[in-house]
Amino acid sequence: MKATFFLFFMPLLLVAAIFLLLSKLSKKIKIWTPERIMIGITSYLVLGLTAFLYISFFAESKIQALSPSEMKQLEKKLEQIQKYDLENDSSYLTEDYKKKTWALKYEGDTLPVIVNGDDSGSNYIIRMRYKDNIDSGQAIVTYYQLPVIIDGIDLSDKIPLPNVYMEHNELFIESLSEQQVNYDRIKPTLSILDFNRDVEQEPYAMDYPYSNVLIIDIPRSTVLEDSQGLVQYIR
Amino acid sequence: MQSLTNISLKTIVKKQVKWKAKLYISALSSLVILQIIFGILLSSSGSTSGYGRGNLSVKFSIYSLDMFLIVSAFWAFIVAILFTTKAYRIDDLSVISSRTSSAIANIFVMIIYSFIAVIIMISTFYLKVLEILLAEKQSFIIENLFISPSILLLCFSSICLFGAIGLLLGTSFKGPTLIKVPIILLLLIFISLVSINLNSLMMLPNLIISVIYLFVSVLCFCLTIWIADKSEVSRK
Amino acid sequence: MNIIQCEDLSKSFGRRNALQHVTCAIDAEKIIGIIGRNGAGKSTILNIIAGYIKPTSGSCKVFNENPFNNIQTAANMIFIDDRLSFSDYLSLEDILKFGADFYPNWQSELAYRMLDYAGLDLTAKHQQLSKGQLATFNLVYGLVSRCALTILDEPMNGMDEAIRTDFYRAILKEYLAFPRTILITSHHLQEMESILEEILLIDKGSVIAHAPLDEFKEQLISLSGPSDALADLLSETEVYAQTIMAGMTSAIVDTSKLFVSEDLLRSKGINISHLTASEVCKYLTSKEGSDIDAIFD
Amino acid sequence: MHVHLDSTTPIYIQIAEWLQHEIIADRLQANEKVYSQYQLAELFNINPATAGKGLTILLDEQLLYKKRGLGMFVATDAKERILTKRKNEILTKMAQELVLEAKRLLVSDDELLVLIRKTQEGLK
Repeated sequence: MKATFFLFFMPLLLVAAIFLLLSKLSKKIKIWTPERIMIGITSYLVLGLTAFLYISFFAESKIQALSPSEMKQLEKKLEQIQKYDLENDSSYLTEDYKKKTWALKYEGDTLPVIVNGDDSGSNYIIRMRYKDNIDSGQAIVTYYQLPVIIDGIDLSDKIPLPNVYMEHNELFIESLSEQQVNYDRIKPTLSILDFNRDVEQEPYAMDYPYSNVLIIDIPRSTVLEDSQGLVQYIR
Repeated sequence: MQSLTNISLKTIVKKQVKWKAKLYISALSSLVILQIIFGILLSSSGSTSGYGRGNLSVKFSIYSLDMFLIVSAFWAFIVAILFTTKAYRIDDLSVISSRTSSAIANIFVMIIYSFIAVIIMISTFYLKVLEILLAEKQSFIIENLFISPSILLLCFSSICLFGAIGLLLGTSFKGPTLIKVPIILLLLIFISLVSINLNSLMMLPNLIISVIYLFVSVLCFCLTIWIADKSEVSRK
Repeated sequence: MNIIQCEDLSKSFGRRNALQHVTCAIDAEKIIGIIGRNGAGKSTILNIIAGYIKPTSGSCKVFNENPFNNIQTAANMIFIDDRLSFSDYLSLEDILKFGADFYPNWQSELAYRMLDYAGLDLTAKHQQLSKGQLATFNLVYGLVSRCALTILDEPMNGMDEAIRTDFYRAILKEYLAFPRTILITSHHLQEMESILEEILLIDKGSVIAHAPLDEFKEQLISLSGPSDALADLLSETEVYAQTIMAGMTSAIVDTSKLFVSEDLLRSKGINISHLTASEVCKYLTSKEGSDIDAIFD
Repeated sequence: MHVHLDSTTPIYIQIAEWLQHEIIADRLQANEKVYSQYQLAELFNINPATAGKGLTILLDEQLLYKKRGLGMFVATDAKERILTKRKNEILTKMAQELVLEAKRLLVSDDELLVLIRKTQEGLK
């Protein structure tokens, strides 16, 4: 749609605008001598240069886009993580990724887990792990945020945390309502070209499933009741 | 008998370029205004792309050079056609000139103006960036502040190409019918060929695209001179 | 030396023949009046000489070269008519600088003096001038460029009487100061007659006459006298026009075909009078038997 | 003096006549340099070629003579020759016209002679 718009509608609009403008300009000729126009254009260019200098000196953007080589590295790392996960090895979840911990209390030996979410909680990877040094009747839920890179931007901080709580002796995991994040990207290239080339080249956006991981640590005595089948065991 | 003045084509073209570059300047001021209207005021962003990821939806507003280039290219096309219209052509007759010298001078002016148009384009781009920066302090990402030379060359060659097509079209309209028809057909074939192969064209590296554009521009320029050489003056 | 040489020159626009088999040669450094009715082909031949249009057939040589789209012709030729135009951005003063930059023989000082004399405001824009002012400015532009071939197409159009006389004198003085070939067309042959050396009369796309002014004028002669005395005489020569009124006939006849001495005519009571150049033009170009009186008969 | 453009007399003849007039009136002395064709052109606002033609007439009649590179000069006997010529040509021509006109007006020969006498006396 966008391409059609650009190719057909914009030219017409442009042509009309340019003609209108040129005819208007030729009538106002008395004020606008070539010298004055030249001064006008030069000052406009100087203005642009000033803007450029201002941006390059004073505007350190807080958000940095990752370079392709950095992305490659990250990708490798995430692939490894996937491997660990498949082998049910939790050792990849280091302190670096830890975002939040919930300590929850429950009664009895069973802990039903209910995941609420708009699309049945598929936002999260939920893993269960037995731990020896936990008192019975206590569960520790830890949220790990692995890197989320979209279009070279690390969005790990922007992903909303789930809501984890106990009610009626059941563990509820709820994802928060959808969150919208807007970014203005300054990209001094031609996006028509980039867009077309991206179709065949490897995707720039890294959409990786293993990024939001919830670990439920429970004592060995407890049985985790998972009626939705979303929770997997992990060492 | 007094001796006749001997003036080379080169001298005349130089003088014509000098005066035309100055006298056609309103074309450039129109570009500035167009860039401000279309680039800064009208467009919120060049393009947007959205990603949904679970309960996070990300919207990227991408500010690229596209809009600025499209405006410049169309501007070049129309300005080039205007250069070949009656008002400008008749002005040429008031001084030493031939249609050939006028056509060559127009081509040079078009090339100079294309170059300035690129600078105006960049200038507008940075002004736009500044505007975003002042408006949205938090959420903007500068991927790269410097425009790569290959992109600059591509912009220049695109503007040049549109200008060249405009000049060729405008000149062939005034040329002999015998030439007019095939040239317009040729242009149509060229445009349709390009639009069919647009995708594969865009896959080429910037530099190659630029070279192709410049090559076609030069071809158009040569045809323009050739037609101008054969054209009569029509003052109707 | 001929600076313009046309041989069998024809030009047609579509089906209309603007020029038909014109052969003529124009000498250097003469002031030549190109006379013809509207649509006779004056502009066409001037446009060919200026190199603006291409003849359909035949050849035209200006300065021994084909003028069409020729930069050498352009460098030595200036074509002044009421369609001369300049960029909207140029004031008259700028235009003078503009011209000076191109024409090597440009007379800047003279241009300023002439414009001052004509009372033109140098800061004015060309397209803001009135018709007469425009013509004045264009003529000045054409004169001070001092091109070897100066073509003035209706240069005095719209000028008022007083300034017209001044500028004919200006043309003559500029010509004396810097002899060049000047081709002038005008509807007012009468007032420019004295400065012309030759006349080139064009009618219906052909050159009818090309002669020094005096010879041209002597081509035709007006005879008037008693009808019976003239009748015999007229039957022997070519008569261009004739009016009979109350037994008196006056007729315009071709001088070259009149083989009777003036004395003899006078003794028969026939009066001989010379014609003005514009009268000669009128009779040479009028159609057979065409007469405004005929319409009212 | 002005050249009368509307007059039916050709301009170059008017120029020649004017020069003769100047010689008769002693404004141009014998052996004096005459105006060049360019001076005449400027003086009378006429084409120099036309002026040249006027000079050529006088040259042909040997009223003027040419000095190479210096211009034209009045012949020594120019004035007398002009006067004689005028008597011969112009007066004859005028007399011719006078007689013709008299004929048209049905004036008898005697009446005409009386008229001439009278005019002569009146001018004295």
